[in-house]
Amino acid sequence: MTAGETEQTRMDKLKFRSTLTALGMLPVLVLLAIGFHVLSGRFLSVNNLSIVMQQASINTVLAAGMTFVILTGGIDLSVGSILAASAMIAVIVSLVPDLGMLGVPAAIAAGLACGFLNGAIIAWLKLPPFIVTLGSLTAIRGVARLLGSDTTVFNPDLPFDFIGNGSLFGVPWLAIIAIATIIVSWFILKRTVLGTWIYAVGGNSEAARLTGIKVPLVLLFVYSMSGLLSGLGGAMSAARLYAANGLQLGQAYELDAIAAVILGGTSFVGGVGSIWGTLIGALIIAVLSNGLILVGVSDIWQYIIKGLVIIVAVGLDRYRLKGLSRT
Amino acid sequence: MTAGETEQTRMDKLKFRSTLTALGMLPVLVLLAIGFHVLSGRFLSVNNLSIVMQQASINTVLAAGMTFVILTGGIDLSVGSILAASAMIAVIVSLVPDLGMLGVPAAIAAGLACGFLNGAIIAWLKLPPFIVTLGSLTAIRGVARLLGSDTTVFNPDLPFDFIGNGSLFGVPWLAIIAIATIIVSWFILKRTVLGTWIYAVGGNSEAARLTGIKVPLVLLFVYSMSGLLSGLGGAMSAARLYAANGLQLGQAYELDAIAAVILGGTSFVGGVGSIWGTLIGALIIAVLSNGLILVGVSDIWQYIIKGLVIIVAVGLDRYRLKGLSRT
Amino acid sequence: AAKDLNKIGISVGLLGNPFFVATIKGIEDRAKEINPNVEVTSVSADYDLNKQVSQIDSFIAAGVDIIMLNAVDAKAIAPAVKKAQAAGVVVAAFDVSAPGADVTVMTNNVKAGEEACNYIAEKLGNKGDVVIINGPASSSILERVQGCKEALGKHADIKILSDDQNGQGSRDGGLAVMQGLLTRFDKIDAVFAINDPTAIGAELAAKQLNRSEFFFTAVDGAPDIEKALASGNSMIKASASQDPYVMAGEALKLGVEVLNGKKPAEPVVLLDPQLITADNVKDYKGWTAAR
Amino acid sequence: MTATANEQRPLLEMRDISKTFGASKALSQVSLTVRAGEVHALMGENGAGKSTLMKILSGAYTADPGGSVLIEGVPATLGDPLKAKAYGIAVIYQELSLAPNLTVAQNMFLGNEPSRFGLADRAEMRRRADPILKQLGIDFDASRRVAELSLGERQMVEIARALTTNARIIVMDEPTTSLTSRETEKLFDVIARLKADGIAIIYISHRMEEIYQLSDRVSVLRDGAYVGTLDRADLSASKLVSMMVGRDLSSFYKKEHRQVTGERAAVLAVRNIGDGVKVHDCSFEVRAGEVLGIAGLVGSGRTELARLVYGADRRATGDVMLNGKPISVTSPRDALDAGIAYLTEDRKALGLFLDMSISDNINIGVIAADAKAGGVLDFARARERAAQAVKSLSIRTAGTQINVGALSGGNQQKALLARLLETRPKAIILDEPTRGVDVGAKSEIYRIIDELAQNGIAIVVISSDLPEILGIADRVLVMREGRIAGEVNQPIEQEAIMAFATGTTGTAA
Ligand SMILES: Nc1ncnc2c1ncn2[C@@H]1O[C@H](COP(=O)(O)OP(=O)(O)OP(=O)(O)O)[C@@H](O)[C@H]1O
Ligand SMILES: Nc1ncnc2c1ncn2[C@@H]1O[C@H](COP(=O)(O)OP(=O)(O)OP(=O)(O)O)[C@@H](O)[C@H]1O
Ligand SMILES: [Mg+2]
Ligand SMILES: [Mg+2]
Repeated sequence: MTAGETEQTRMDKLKFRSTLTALGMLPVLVLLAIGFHVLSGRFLSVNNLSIVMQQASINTVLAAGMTFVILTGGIDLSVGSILAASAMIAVIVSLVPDLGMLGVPAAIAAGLACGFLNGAIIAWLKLPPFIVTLGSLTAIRGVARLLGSDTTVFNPDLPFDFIGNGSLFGVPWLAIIAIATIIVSWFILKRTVLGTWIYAVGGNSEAARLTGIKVPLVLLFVYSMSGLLSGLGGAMSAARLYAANGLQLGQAYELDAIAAVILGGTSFVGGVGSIWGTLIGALIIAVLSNGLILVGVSDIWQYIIKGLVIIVAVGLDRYRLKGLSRT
Repeated sequence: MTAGETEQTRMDKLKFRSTLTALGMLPVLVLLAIGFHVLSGRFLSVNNLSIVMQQASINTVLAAGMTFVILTGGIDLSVGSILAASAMIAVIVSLVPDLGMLGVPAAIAAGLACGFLNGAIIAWLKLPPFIVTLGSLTAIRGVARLLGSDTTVFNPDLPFDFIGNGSLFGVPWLAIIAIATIIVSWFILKRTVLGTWIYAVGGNSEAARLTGIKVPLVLLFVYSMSGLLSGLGGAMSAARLYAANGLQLGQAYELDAIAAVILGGTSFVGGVGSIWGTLIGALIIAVLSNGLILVGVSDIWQYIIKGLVIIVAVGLDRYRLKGLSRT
Repeated sequence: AAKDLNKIGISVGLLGNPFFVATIKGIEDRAKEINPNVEVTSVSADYDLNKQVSQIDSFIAAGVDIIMLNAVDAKAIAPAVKKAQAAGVVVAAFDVSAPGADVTVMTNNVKAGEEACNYIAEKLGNKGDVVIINGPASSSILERVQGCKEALGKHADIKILSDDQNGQGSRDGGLAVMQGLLTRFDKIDAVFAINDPTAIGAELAAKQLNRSEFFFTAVDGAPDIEKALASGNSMIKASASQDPYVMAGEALKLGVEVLNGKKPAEPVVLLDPQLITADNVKDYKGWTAAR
Repeated sequence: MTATANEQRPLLEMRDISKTFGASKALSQVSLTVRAGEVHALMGENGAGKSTLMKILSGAYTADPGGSVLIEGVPATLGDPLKAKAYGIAVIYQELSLAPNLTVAQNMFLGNEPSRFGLADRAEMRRRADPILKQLGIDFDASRRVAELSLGERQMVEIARALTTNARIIVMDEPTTSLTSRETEKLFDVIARLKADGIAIIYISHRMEEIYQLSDRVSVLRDGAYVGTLDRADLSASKLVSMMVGRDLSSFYKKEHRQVTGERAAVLAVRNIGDGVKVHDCSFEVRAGEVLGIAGLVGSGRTELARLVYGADRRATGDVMLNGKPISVTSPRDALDAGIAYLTEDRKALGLFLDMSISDNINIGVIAADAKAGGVLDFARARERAAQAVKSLSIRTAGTQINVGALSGGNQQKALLARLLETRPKAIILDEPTRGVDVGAKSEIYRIIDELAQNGIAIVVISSDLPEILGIADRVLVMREGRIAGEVNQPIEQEAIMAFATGTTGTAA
C-alpha cells in the first residue's frame, strides 16, 4: 500500500545515497586529473600515472592505518616518526651481510612495536590519543635520530630495492603494496568480526562496552595496525630512497595521512567511513602535488592552490550530498 | 538526616573534585620546575624564569585562541601559518616610515581576517574544521611566503621592539601580553553570556541550536578569536626577532598550541575545559624545552624525554583523578 | 648530442631561505641569457628526501632538460640522480654535493667553518671558552662544524663548552637555545653559529640578558648580517660568506655545457668563502645585490 | 473546565503542515488547533509524526511549503528556534537537549541568559531558578553539572527550562518517560497552574492514564496524517487505540505465566552489592520464570544497581551468584559470558549504534560466536538471525540493512531487546524497557517479557511506570536512596510501593 510504497522508495533513496557516499570524492579526483591533463598535456600518460601511484603509495599505506584509528574516534600523530624509525631500521638491517632482506620484516616489526605501545597506553591507561601520539611523535623521532647517530644511513645495494623502484607488469611495486594494503584493510573492516567491532567502538564506545566488546583490545588493534603500516611505509620509503634519515624523514606525514582519511569521508567522531574513500583522498593529494609541478606552477602558488582545492573539494562533496542528507 | 549527610559529603566530594580538576597539571609543572632546579642549580633564578615566561608567551597566546576553538569541539590547524603571515605584515608595515608602529595593529587585523575566513567557511558552509583549517594552513602559508617574495624580511630598527625585548618592572612585555590574553579569555569564557554559549555549543551543538543560540555566530567568534590571537602572536614574534620569514616561521606551532590545551585538561570533544589549564599546559611545554637545555641534555635526548614527559604528565593527571571517576 | 635548453626544474632544500631565493635568481638569469623563453619551475623539498625524490620524478615526467638540485641529503640522493640521468636529464648540483651529478658547484663549507673559527681563535689570543650552536644535521652544516672544530682544535687552551644544541638554523631557534646556554654558562668568550639567522637570534638573546663578554661568528653572509656588521655595534664580528647567486649560476652554465655534449673539466667546483667583517663589509656584494 | 476551554478562540492553529525527510513523508497535511488554557494531548504510535509536528512548531525543522501556522489568528513565520521563542512557544524535547557540561541553572536559561552588558548575571539566574526548581520539587542544587544527573533528573531540568520563559504555548514531548509517580504528580500540579494562567499545553505521552487524567482534548496522528480529535467527554481507551492503530489491543499487561512458586531455584542472586557512593548493601534473588520488578523514585539508584550487577561499573562490595554458583563479574563481557544480559534505559546514548544497520545492531553480541574461521563474518547467519528477530519481535522496518537510527523509538527498543535475546541469557535485567514506546509496541514488549518468563528466564524489570510494574511483576522491590527499602509481594499494591519509595514506612523485609 502507500506505506509499503514509500518504504520502497525510501530504501531506493537510501541505497542511492550510500552509493554516492561510497563514491565520495571520486568525481573531484577525475576532474582534477582531466584538468591537469588539459593544462599540461602530459598528466594522463602511462608513465606519469605510474609516478603518481608511486607518490601516493606511502601516504596511502599510512592513511589506511589512520583510517582504522580514526574510525574508532582516535588519532595517530606518530605515523611520520614511526616511519622514520622503521626506515632507519630497514636500512641498518639491510647492511648486515646475508641478512639484508630481513630489513623489511624488521621495519614492519619495529612499526608494530611502536604502534602497540601507543595502543597499550591509550587502551589501558585510557589517556587521550592526541596527547599520547603527540608524545610518541616526539619521542620516537628522537629514537629514529639516535638509531643513525643523527646521520643519514645509506645502502646503495639495498637488497629489497625492487620494492621501491621495480614494477610488475608495468605496475610499480609500491602501488601494488598500497593497493594490497587497501584490500586487506577493506577485508578486515567489512568482512570480519573485528571490523564490525571497530565501527561499533567508533560509533558508541560505551554501548560497545556494554555489549561485551573488549574495547581496549579493539583500540590496541587499531593503533598496532597503524604502527605496523607505518613500519611498512618506512620499509617502502627506505626501498625507494636506498637511505633513511632519522630527523628529516616523515616530517608532517601525519597531516597528509589524516587529510587523506578525512577527504575520503571518514568522520572524525568515529564510526563512519570507508577505506575506499581513503584511497581516493590519498590519490587526490598525490595528483595535486604532481599535477601542479607538471603544469609549472611555482612553489608558492602550489601551496595556495593546494590549500584552496582541499577546502573546495570538501565543499563540493558537502554540496553534492546536501539534497540527500537528513537535515 | 542520613540523606542530608550523604548529600553534604557528596557536595564536598564534588567541590573537592572540581578544585582538583581546576588545579589540573599544576603539580606536574611544579615537579618539573623543582626537578630541573635540582639538576641544573639554575632553573629557578629570576632571570631564567623570565626567559621561560618569554618562551612560553607566544604559545600561550596561540593556545588561548585554540582553547576557544577546542571548547566548541573544533580545531584550528592554521595558527602557525596565520602567525607567519601576520609577522610578515608586522615587519613589512614597520618598514614604512612614520607608520612603523602600525605594524602591530596591522598584524592583528590580518590574523583576525584569516580567522574570520576560517570561521565563515566552518560556520556557514558547515565544513569540517580539520579540513578547512588544514586547507588554510597550506594556503595561508603560501600567502605568507608571497608577502616577502620568499625571503626573510627584517627591520633592525623595529619601532615596537620593546614588546619583544623590553620589560615592565622586570616582567617581560611578552609575558604581560600572554597573561593579559589569558585573563581576557577567562573573563569571556566564564563571565559573559558568550562564554556560556561557547561551552554549550561544544557540549551539545544541536541542543544549543534548539535553545535559540546562533551557533554559526558562536563558531565565527571562536575562529576569529583564534585568528586574532595568532595575529597577535605574529606581532610578538616579529617584535622578538626583528624579522619574519614566511616559510619557516610558525611551522608546527599548531601542535604545540593544541598540546598545551589538551595538557591543560580541555577535552577534544568540546564543552569541557578551562583557560587556566591551558596556561599551565603552555608553561609545562616551555619549562621542558628550557630545562632540558639548561641541564645540558643533547638535542636527540631532548626529543625523547619531552615526548615521554608529555605522556607521563597526562598519565599522572589521569591517575590523580581516578578515584573520582565513574569506572 | 646537443640539446636546446627549454625547461629547467629546480629543487631546493627550503625555499623560504633567502639563500635559495638568490640561487634561483642566479639560475634564472643565466638561463634567460641562453634561451629567453626558458621555462623554470622551482620547488621546495622542505628537507624531506621523499618529497625531493617525488619532485625529481615529476620533473622527469614533465620533460625538463636540466634538474638543478640542492640535495636534501648529500649521500642518499644518489639513486634519484641516477634515475634522472637514465631518463636523459642532466643533473647539476649546487650548494650540496650530489653523488653522480653531472656537475657540482658548492661552497667549501669546511673552509667556511675554519675561517670563522680561525677568526675566533685569533681574536681570543688562542685561549678561551667557545660555544658552537649547531643546526640540523645536513652535510653543509656538519662540514662547517667540522671545519670549526679543526680550527679550534689546534689550540689547547680553547675549550668547547657545548656543541650539541640545535638552533634549527633559524632566528627563533638560535634565540631559544642561546637563552638556555647563557643561563647555563656564566662566562663565554665566543660563539660560533652555523649560519647567520642562528647568530642573529643568539645575539638577540645576549642583548636581552645584558651579556656582552663574548662575540659571534657565523657562516653565510646573508643580507641581515650585512647590516649588523655595517652598524659597527653588533656582537657579530664576522661571517664566512657564500655567493649563492654566482654559485647556482655557475652550476647552470656547466650543466648546459653537459647538455651540449661537453664534458666538464672538473665535475666538482668548490667556491671559496669570503670572510666578511666590519672592516671589509663595505666592499661585500650581498645576495640580493642587483647584478 | 472543558466547557470554558471550548468557548475560547484558538490560540494556535497549524494548517496543512507537511514534512518530508529525504524520500519519506513524516507528515502530510496535518492540522491542529489548540486553545488557550487547555491541555491538548497528541497521541499516536511510534513514528506517527508527533515530535516532528512539534519540532516544526518550535522552529527546529522547517515545514514543507504549503502549510501555515497561525497564532491568535495571525499568520506566524516560524522556521528558527529564536522566532518560535519570540512567539511564546517553549518546548520540552523528547530527546533531551541539555548541554551536559553546564550547570542546571545555566541550562535553564541557555540562550536566554539574564545579563548586564553581555555579562552573565549569575545571582539573577539563581534568584529566578530556585523558585521554579522548588515548584517542581527538585531537590538537587541548581549549581550541579547536568552530566552528573540521572536521566530522570535531567528530564526535570528540561521541564524547568520550559518554565523559565514566559511562554504562552508549552509543548511537552513525553516529559514523564523517566519520571516516577511522585515527580509526575509535581509536574501535573504545575500543569494545572499553567492552565489556570491561560497557557496552552500540548502534551505528548504514551501513558494512557496520564492522558485520561490531564487532557481536555486529544488529537491523534497515524502514519503522519491527522486522524481526528476527541473531547474529554468522548474519551475511551478502545476509541483512542483504534484511532491510533486501527486495531484492538486486548492483551495489555496480561500475565500468563503465573506459575512461579517458592520452590523454584534462584537463577540470579545478588548479595550485599554496593559501590560505596550511590548503592549500598543491596541483596535480592530472582527465580527462573519470575519477573521481579524494581521500583523507586528518580535517582534512587536503580540504574546504578543494575549496572553494578552487570559489571558496567566497579563495585565496592558484594557478590553475584548464578544458579547457586558465585561468578566473577568485573565487566559486561563477564556478565554476558555467564548469562546475564542488561537492557539500558538510555538506548540512544548507551545502547544502539545509530550509524550501523539493524542487522549489525542485532547481531553485534553474537557475531564472534557465529564467525567462520579467522573471524570472518558469517553474513548468511547474520541475515537469518536478523530476519528471524525482526519477525518474532515484530520490528516494523523496510529491511534489516537500513540504519537503526532511521527506526522509530519503539522499534529501536525492540531491536535492542533482540540483541540481548540473541545472547541467550539465563537472567535479564530490563531498565525501563518501554521508555518512549507506544501502546502497540508496549504490549508486544510485554508479550515478549511474558514469553521469556515462560521459557524459564529470570527477569528483572526496572520501571518508573507504576501501572506497568503492577501489571507485569510477580514481586516488587522498592529502592530508596541507594538501598532496598522493602519488598512488596502479591497482591501488589501501589500504595505499598509508594510508602517504601518515599520512606513513609519503616524498612520492612
Ligand atoms: N531527522 C529525521 N530524518 C529522517 N526521518 C525522520 C527524522 N525525524 C523523524 N523522522 C521520521 O519521521 C517519522 C515521524 O517521526 P517522529 O519522531 O515525529 O515520531 P513520533 O510520533 O514522535 O514517535 P515517538 O512516539 O516514537 O516519539 C518517523 O518515520 C521517523 O523515522
Ligand atoms: N554520570 C553520573 N555522574 C554522577 N552522578 C550520577 C551520574 N549518573 C547518575 N548519578 C547520580 O546517581 C544517583 C542514582 O542514579 P540512577 O541513575 O541509578 O537512578 P535511577 O533510580 O535509575 O533513576 P532514574 O529513574 O532517574 O534513572 C542519582 O542521584 C544521580 O544524580
Ligand atoms: Mg516523538
Ligand atoms: Mg534509571
